Amino acid sequence: MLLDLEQVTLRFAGNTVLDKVDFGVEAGSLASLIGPNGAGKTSLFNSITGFYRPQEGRIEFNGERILRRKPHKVTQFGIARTFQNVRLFREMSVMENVMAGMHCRTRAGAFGAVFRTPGQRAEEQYIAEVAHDCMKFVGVDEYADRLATNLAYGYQRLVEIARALATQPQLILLDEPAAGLNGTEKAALVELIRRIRDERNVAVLLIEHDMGLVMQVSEHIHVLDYGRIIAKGTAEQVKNDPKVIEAYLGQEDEEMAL
Amino acid sequence: MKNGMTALASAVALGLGLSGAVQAQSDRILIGVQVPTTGSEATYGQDMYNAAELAAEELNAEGGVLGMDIELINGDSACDPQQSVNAAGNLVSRGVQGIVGGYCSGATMPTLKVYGDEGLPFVITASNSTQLIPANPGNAFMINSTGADQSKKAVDFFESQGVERLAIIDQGDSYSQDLADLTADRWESMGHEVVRETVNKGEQDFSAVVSNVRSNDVDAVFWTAYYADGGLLIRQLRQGGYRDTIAVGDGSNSPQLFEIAGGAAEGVYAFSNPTAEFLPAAASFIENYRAEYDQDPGPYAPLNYDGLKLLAWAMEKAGTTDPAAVVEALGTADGESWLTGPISFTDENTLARSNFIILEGEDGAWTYFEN
Amino acid sequence: MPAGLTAPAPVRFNAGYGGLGMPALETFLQAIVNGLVLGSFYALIALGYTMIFGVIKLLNFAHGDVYMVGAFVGFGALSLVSGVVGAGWTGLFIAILISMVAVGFLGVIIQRVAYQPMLSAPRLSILITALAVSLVLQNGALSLTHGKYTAFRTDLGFGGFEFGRLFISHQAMVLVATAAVLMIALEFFVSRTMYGRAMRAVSIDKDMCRLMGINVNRVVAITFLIGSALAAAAGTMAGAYYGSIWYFMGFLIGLKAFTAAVIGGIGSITGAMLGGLILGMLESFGTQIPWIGSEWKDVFTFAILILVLVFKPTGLLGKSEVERM
Amino acid sequence: MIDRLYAYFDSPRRQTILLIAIVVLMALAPLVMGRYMTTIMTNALLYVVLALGLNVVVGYAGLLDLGYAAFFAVGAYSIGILTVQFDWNFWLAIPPALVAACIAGVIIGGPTLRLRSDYLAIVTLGFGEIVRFGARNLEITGRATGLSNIPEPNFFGYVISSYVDFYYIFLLLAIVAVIASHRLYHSRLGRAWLYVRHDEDAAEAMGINRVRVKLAAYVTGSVFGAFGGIFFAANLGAISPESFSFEQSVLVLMAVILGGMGKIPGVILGAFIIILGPELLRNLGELRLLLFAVVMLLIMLLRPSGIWPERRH
Repeated sequence: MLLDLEQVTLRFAGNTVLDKVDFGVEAGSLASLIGPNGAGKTSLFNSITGFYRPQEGRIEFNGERILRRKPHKVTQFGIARTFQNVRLFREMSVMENVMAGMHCRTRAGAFGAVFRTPGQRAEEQYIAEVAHDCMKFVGVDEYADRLATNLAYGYQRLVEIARALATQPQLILLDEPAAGLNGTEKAALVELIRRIRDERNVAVLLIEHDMGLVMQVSEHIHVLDYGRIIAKGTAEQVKNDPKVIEAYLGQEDEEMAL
Repeated sequence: MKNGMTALASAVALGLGLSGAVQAQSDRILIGVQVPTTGSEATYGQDMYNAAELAAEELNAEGGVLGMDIELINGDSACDPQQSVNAAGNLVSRGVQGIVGGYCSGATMPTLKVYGDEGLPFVITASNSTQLIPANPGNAFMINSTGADQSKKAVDFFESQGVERLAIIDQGDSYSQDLADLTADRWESMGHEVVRETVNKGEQDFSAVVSNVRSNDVDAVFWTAYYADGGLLIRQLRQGGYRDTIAVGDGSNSPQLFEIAGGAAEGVYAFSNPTAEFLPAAASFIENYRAEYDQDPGPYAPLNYDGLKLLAWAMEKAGTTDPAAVVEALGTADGESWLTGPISFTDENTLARSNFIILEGEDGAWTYFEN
Repeated sequence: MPAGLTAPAPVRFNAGYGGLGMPALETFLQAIVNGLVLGSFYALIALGYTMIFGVIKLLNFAHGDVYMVGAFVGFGALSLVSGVVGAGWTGLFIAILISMVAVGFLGVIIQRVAYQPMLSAPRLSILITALAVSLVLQNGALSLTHGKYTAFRTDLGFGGFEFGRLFISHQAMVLVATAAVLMIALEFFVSRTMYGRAMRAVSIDKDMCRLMGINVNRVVAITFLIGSALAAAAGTMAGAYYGSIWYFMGFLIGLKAFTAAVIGGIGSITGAMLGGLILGMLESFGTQIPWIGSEWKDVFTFAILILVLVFKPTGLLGKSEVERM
Repeated sequence: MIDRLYAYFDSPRRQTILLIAIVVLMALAPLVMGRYMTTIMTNALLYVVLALGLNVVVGYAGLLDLGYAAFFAVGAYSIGILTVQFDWNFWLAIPPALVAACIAGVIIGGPTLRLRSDYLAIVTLGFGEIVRFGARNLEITGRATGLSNIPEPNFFGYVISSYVDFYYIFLLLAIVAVIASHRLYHSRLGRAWLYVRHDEDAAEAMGINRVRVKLAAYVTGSVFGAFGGIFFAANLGAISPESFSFEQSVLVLMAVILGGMGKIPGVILGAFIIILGPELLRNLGELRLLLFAVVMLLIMLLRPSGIWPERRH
């Protein structure tokens, strides 16, 4: 297992948001996390990436304990993420946005910057190269100098993925990457997710409400309800699991359009 | 209106400064007056400026100095070190041939170097911190008695009042801390007890100090800083039930102390440089000052008046405005009596003779207590 | 000359209380009295910080200067009414009321002109705006008064009760009582009236209030009105109590009142009152510690502020903020 | 109009030409300036250094620092104490002064960076005041009188002493500060400051250590401030606590805000306005500070990005 969660419990002011969650993602796999609204999916993401600090349990990544580590540490270990509502550095260029991902893989400081040491210059070059590579990979390289905020929403999502890829992760967490995208864009996204795994050998864990997309790309699906994993398996297995159907029937909205 | 004109004039002067050559015109002598005409001490500063203006007018009416008219330039120090350095640079750039003034010691200190570099004669009329003495490059002369003189006066006074335990309160600035240090050292060396306190400028509540004064059972309180906070302190001491002697240093000898302290300032003693109303020679000065400015001269007016006259005297004596010659002439001041008394200088360019007097607050005004 | 000032020096107690002449009990009681007076000022000002922070999450840097303006308006009002009712207690109470009303509206104007347009701007911008408002008020007063102290004269006298070495002036007692009345009135307003409840609701969730039809803007305006009026009352009382006012009088006390609000837990009204009292007492007793000279008094306060902010930013009664994200 | 002017100078090449022209002009200026004007310009150049330093903290990293004068004080007092109290050579005293400033940066920044921005502002204000109270009450800092007779630096036999010498020293410092600011801005660390300022959470998710990056901003800012303080002390020959008051911090902050946070030319412009403005209006007395305060308020309300704001397409 690349990522391994055991008995993770998270409480907020007395409410149990995650309840003894056992969960795992294998290296180089495509996995999804689904569940009704408020099931705790994003909380689980935040717990993995260090933004929340679960009270109990164990989270390991590559055999390294990452529970309650600071978010930037988790990223350094090799987990990258995107956000549910795109969080780019809006007033900065696409290039600068993607360069952010390289921060944790480089080290020049104030001294190097002020004196333009050879090491620092080589590093800047390296950062630019990787950033270009990542922009090209997701297909936003032609917008490199545009301000992020001036990009169409679909492209902003792509920039966010490029930025996450620039951290050179082994696992990437995508929080509802298809939200707000049209049909064509969704198709391209499916393609991109597959390429991330196939060409870069990066495992992908997805939170997504679009069941069509989930069923299309996922090799493993985990279903979360009321902070508990109620089912896991392949698309077929999950689709027919009575507990899952019951959970989704509880709320009669768009999610039922399996 | 006057302000507007001078603003314009100084803007023009600044422009001239850019083009470099500001030379003094040969038919007049420019003298810089470095006093705080803005800021918290502006009352004193404006007063001192007026006195210098009065002296200049009198000199000019009598035919000027070396046949030339004297013209004053205001170098507002605002009682702030940085501003006063700028002001000093301004005065030097505009070609002054001498400077009178210097009120807040902290603000006077850094200007010593500016005038020292140019070797310009600088008659320091009010600042009297002993810290100024070692920093003096030799071109400055202090015609106000120093803090050392004042502390001696103070100690003698407290001794005569039978004081044993003395509370000394300063305000954490150069002038008042210096006076407090000197007095404390002297008082302790005489085998008495000292309670030291400091209040921070800008603080209104002195209840902590008052409690300490009361709980330490002191026989007298000596406030070494300026009148504005002094008034607050005196008031709160009395409000807090303290009833023994209170004395203040020469930074608090202003009539405004009574405005702020109200009735609480009755019976307070002040060590003071000679103020106009208690100087026998100053009767006509007061009269002229009142006629000109429609108010009473403040405590430092006579000193600044003397400062300008002394500088003029030195120029006459040297027969030139050449700075080095004027500085040398100043050093030879021979104890002739001026408005504030005889002036001659020690090796350190300080006033040879202490000129402190003691005042007492009575019916909302200062009255002469003893010499 | 006020009675009692020329009385002969009281009989001295022999030292024997750790070098202190004054009996420890009296020192202790006097420190409590001093702490109460200081604490009343801090609490009245801290309330403004806390209330304004509650409704718009803004640290109103200008609040200390509102207190200063309150003192000057109170001074002006007293000069006006003293011809009719004299400069005694009646005159002073009228002056306080006038100052509260006038400065209360000044607070609303400040909020409307300077803060309202900035509410959606980055946090840094609105903070700097608040700093700018503070500087405008301060330097405006500086220009009007030429930086001089203005004597605030009243006919209140220096009388008081004396128990041995313990001395409590009449002024101090009235001051503490007035502060208490104002705070009780505020507590009543906040807990019992419609606007008070709306104020609490707005501080919890503004958007929800809008949905429920609460006029959020008006609630914010009323908060500024009350907060500023309390500061004005404190300013006028301080002027009368200490006897002089000047343009810079709001700076230090503003910082300290903010410290008080933080100690009590910013956002909490009871916390602000409690924090004011605690800080007043801390200062009053802290400066009695022999090895902390009075010159370190303000350092002492700042140190408390920093320690509380770093180690318990929610203060005594504040609620912890919602987790990030 | 003005925007077109800025647009014209938006190209890096034109900016470089403009910059070189300004530097040449500034280098020749003392030939025609009187003592007063030179002194004032020296002061303005000092403010350029200070404002660029504060700009790293406020403009780049977005941390409101109301106690910047403290760093300035640490530099000035370190030099003062080492040269006056311990008779050190001026140049030898510079490295320890810089180290002291870095330590001060860590002490002030370290424990406070977890705070929300408005708390941070007030805590830095408190620290600034503590430094000033400390300077005023400690024996080693010369208490209220401060330290005087700070020796004039001797540069390989040449004694740096006249006001013109110091003008050139500060011109050099300002140029170095501009280059350093520029290089920092276009570096990994500079970008990290912007990321953290724009969105802390997203920055952290990118593996950026928020606390460390902010701390780097404080330390960098304090080194700028210390350089200013070191030569400020040498220039005046005497320092006292009142030069490091809250007002000083506010003036430097005003320079940053007037010019436009984050943008180097704007900040330089702001520093000059802050120093030259009051001198031109010297006889306005107290009104000039009011004028500044009103301008600052209007800028925040009407043109929050300053006179010469950061421009991005």
